[in-house]
Amino acid sequence: MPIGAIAALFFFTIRQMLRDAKFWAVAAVLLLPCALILTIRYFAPPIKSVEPLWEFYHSAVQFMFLMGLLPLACMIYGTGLIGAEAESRTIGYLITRRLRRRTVLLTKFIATALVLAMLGDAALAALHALTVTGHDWPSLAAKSGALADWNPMHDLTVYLGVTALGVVGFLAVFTLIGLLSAKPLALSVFYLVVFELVISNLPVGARAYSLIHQLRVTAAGAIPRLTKLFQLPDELTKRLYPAGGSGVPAALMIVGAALLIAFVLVTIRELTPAKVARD
Amino acid sequence: MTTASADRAHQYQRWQGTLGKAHWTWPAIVVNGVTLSLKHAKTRTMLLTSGVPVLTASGVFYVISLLESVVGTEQAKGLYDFLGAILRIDISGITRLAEFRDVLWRSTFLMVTKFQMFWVLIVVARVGAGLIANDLKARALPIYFSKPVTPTTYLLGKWTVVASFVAMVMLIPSLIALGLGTVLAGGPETWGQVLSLGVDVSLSGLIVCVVAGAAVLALSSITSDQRYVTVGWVAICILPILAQRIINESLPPEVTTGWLGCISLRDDIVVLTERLLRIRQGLAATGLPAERFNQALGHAVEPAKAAVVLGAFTAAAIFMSWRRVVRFSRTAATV
Amino acid sequence: MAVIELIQLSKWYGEVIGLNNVTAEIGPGITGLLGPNGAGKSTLMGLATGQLRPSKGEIRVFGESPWDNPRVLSRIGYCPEGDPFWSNLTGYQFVAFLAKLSGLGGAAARRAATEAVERTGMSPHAGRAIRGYSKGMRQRIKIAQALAHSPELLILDEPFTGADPIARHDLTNLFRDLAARGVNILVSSHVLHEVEALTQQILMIDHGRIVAQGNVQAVRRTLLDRPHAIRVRVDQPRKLASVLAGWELVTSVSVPQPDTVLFETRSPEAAYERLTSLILDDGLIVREIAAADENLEAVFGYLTQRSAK
Amino acid sequence: MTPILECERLTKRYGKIVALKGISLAIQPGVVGLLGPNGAGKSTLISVLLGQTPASSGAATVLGMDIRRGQRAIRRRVGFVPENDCLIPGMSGTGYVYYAGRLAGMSHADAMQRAHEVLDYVGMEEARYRPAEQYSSGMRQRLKLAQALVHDPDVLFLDEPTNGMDPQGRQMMLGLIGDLGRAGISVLLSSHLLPDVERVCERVIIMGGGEVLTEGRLEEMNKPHPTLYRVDFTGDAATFRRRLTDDSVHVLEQVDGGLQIALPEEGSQRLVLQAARDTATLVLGLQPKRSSLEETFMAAIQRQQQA
Repeated sequence: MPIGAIAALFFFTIRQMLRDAKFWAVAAVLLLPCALILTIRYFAPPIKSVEPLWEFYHSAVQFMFLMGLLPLACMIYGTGLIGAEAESRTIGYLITRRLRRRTVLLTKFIATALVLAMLGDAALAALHALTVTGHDWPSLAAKSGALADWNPMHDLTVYLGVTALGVVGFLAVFTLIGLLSAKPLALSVFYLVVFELVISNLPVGARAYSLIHQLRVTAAGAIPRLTKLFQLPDELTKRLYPAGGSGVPAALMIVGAALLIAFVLVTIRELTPAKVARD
Repeated sequence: MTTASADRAHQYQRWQGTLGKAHWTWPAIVVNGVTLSLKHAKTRTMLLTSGVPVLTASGVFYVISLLESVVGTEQAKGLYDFLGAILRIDISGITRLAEFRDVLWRSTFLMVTKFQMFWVLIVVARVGAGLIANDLKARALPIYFSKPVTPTTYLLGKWTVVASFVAMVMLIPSLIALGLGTVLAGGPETWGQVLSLGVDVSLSGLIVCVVAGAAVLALSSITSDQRYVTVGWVAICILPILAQRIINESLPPEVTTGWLGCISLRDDIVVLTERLLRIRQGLAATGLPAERFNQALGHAVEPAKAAVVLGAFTAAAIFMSWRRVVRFSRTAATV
Repeated sequence: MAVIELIQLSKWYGEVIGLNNVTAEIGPGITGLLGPNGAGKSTLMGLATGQLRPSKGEIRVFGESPWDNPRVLSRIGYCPEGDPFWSNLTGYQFVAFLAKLSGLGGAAARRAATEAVERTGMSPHAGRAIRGYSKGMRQRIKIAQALAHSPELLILDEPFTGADPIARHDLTNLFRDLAARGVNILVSSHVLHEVEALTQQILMIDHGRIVAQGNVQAVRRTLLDRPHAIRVRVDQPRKLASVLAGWELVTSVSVPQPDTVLFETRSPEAAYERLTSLILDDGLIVREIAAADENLEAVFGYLTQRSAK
Repeated sequence: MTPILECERLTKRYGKIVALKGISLAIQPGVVGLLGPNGAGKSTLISVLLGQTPASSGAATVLGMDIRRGQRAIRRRVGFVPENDCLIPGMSGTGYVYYAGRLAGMSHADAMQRAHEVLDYVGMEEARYRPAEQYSSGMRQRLKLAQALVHDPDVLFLDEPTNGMDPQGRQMMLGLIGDLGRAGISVLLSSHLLPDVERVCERVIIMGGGEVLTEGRLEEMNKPHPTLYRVDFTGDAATFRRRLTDDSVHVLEQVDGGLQIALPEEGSQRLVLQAARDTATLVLGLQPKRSSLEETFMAAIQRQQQA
């Protein structure tokens, strides 16, 4: 196993990612919720109890961050993992060397996932800090019933893990999409709408195939009260979001399947676009 | 005396014509941009389908005129509900419809403008995103700047391409609907009212052309990859709308009618259109209780503030694209 | 033993033909791959570096298929056509990274990169970002990354495009030096005097078919039906031309410039002999005698015109 | 004849790098070669003269018009063929040249008629109606030349017109350029391919490191040497050499398949032929040593590097 070559490609991918303007555009998009929260806290009248804060925090993380911005960031990077190099024709340098094609793909995937996970967690932490800190906590807790004992730090640690899992999951799926079609944008939007919007809300077994559902199961497993947010009838909630339950194994299965297919595709297909000129 | 020489065609012949003034090349840029876009079948179908909802407006005008002729009878009930559903103005039981016609027509156009925003988003993304980006990617700028074309002429030409497509989506179908409506519904006495409505509709259409054109050109001049421009354009249009919704829900009204209410371009344009079509005054003048029509109106933001935000944004976009194009013309366009 | 073997190799993209049923062996040393634009040169190089898959037939490099095969690929140095770069990297970083990617350790990669940059004359520019490089500098840094990991086979796609005479001069010496030390080189080009300076061993492709292979002179001789052209600069061209027109072994005579006679013959040896005695007997003052089409350009022209018929 | 182009201490700096170091130059009408290694400042000079890049200091006029104030007027009478491809995607050859004409200020009718005229001239047959992306590099080069000629310029700037083209394409392109020169259009041809410059240019300006190193008519730079010759022959080398030295023809060096010799005095080539006939050696070639443009070029560059 050419460890030196793998390490070189790993750190090269990270350095190129951080140097590219695309990274800072994606970072800005991930930090949008924070800007929103800042404006709202500045202008809003002081809150009287924990409930509105709890609801705003979890809906911002669940619906805006995990379901919206994170998949978008993973789409931009996932579809371009191989496509970007092929388009700039620099892919030729990477696949005519010491590393097999699948190793190139895996190394770039892990490097990209690492950077995106850290970026996602940083954005999440910023969101957390801007929402939760700066309140007169004891007086709020006194006036809020069941949520008085809410420990935001515990929820943050859970969400940091869920975000990382989300990044790995979405990036794997979009890497596969990038290899499946020359126009990955259309296919990605189709996947997001069908899997992450429609199927994830159907009361049917197919939910398991949606990453968002698995992320919710993982979060709900560690934060039981979270299910209140999904407004589902009780017996359905218990079946779908069991306390202590976890979507990690199912999510990792999706990741594994996506990567395996991607390995096969990257091995059998020509990645260098052929330049054809005819008289 | 014919100078018959075999390879006459292959001899280089000088040309004695005269070249026009340099500034008059921007129409050529417009014609070129429009024809190139219209070559794509998808763009053509998109343009056709985008006109349909506006033509339904003339259908609404016809229903209004029908209601006037049959007011007080049994059928009126059905027509009231129909108009109420579409215009979200509850006018059931009103008999003196003649004075209402003007405000009802204006409300129809407001509804149409809100709906057409969606089409503007798509059509401008399709035809506008690549206008400068593709020139950069194909390194075609030397063609423009080795000829006596100035950056301003270049930008004016490219902007007019976007403006003409936005006009095809908003302006022209609206004027057609207006024409159809007057033929179907109004007699000669309504022409004065129709003329002023036509002017207001054109003005609001123009605003959309200016803002959309400037925004997409600024984005298109940043990168040579058209896909990033499309994503950027969709983001500029949609994200602020979501943010505005959240702010409107979680902040008190006295804040959200001020500067904080003008975050999204779409909402600003709707506010300006309401002001231009004088809908708020029109509905208030009818004497109907407020709750009957406030659903038809957007969030009550001061139009002046919305206009300032739009103006500032457009000026910034124009300045940015102008600076980028001047830089491209300076460095033989290597991005 | 052949370095690259093509066995009934075909490659097409949709209905456009890249290579058409080609069987050949590219041996050790420097081989010039020649052909007009779009003839199939880049296709062959893409197949040899495992970036393209054969549509039919097989290609073997060092005896194995290069597709996704590090054992073979790590022994190859590939210089692609065009300008594929991560343009934010400096020249040195670009070469060092790719050296590491070829399995060299950190220190070894740095040394190899410095040496490769030095040998391609890019040391003064290695510290700057590739974005600011001129076309010639980009060519040289591309060649540097191809030879940094001291491969046994160099596959160079149009290495001289955009290189100025000095750069070409140095690169030609560099390639000759590498070949002398046992490195096999397959260099494609359509600027013929560049290839001529490098090697006599050529493989000519046109419209995806091999039109000629072997030593230039040998290929030249096979084209016997094509007359040899001889150019003579003399003080009385008209006189010489009229005499030459009388010889039946001369197929055509012309006076392109006021002091030059150009004629074609099927049997060059006899023509040269009679020409020498003619000049001496008639007391003409000759300033120059030269074969007008021995070099590649002419050979190339004949071959591609032949195959175009 | 008034020069088509004059520069007075023209300088151009990109940050620390000085691309043009105070160039003073006057170019007479005709086909002129601008020769120099990569990074010598050729493209920068053309870009400054076209007004695409502002000069840092110094002055220059093209066809008598100042490059700062008369920029648009200059571009109406100058055609430019850029080095890289500059096609507009989705346009046919005819549409592209027509559009270039319109951008130059021509009316619809003039532009359409003239587009077909120049396309005939560059030999673009039916392909002119196909989208230009499908053209081979040779055809693209011809299309670029057509777009530069559409408004009938008096001066044509060509940046590496034959770079990356195969022999047929290069011969065609050089033929067209030569023909333009004869039709009275002045051509400034910037290239690093010496054979091409040798074949088509009357005068050459050699640039290096942002300066003009030498300039002059091509014949002077390319004069055949009166007495130094190279003889290609078949037959017994030793006897031939001995016979040559006996006839006081000085043999300098044996090279593969021939000899470098020095004739005793000009015009004595007969001695070589005589020696050959007497020693049954067949002379295949007798060529004077020409200080080829390449040597002049290399010498100019070396002199500049030492200075």
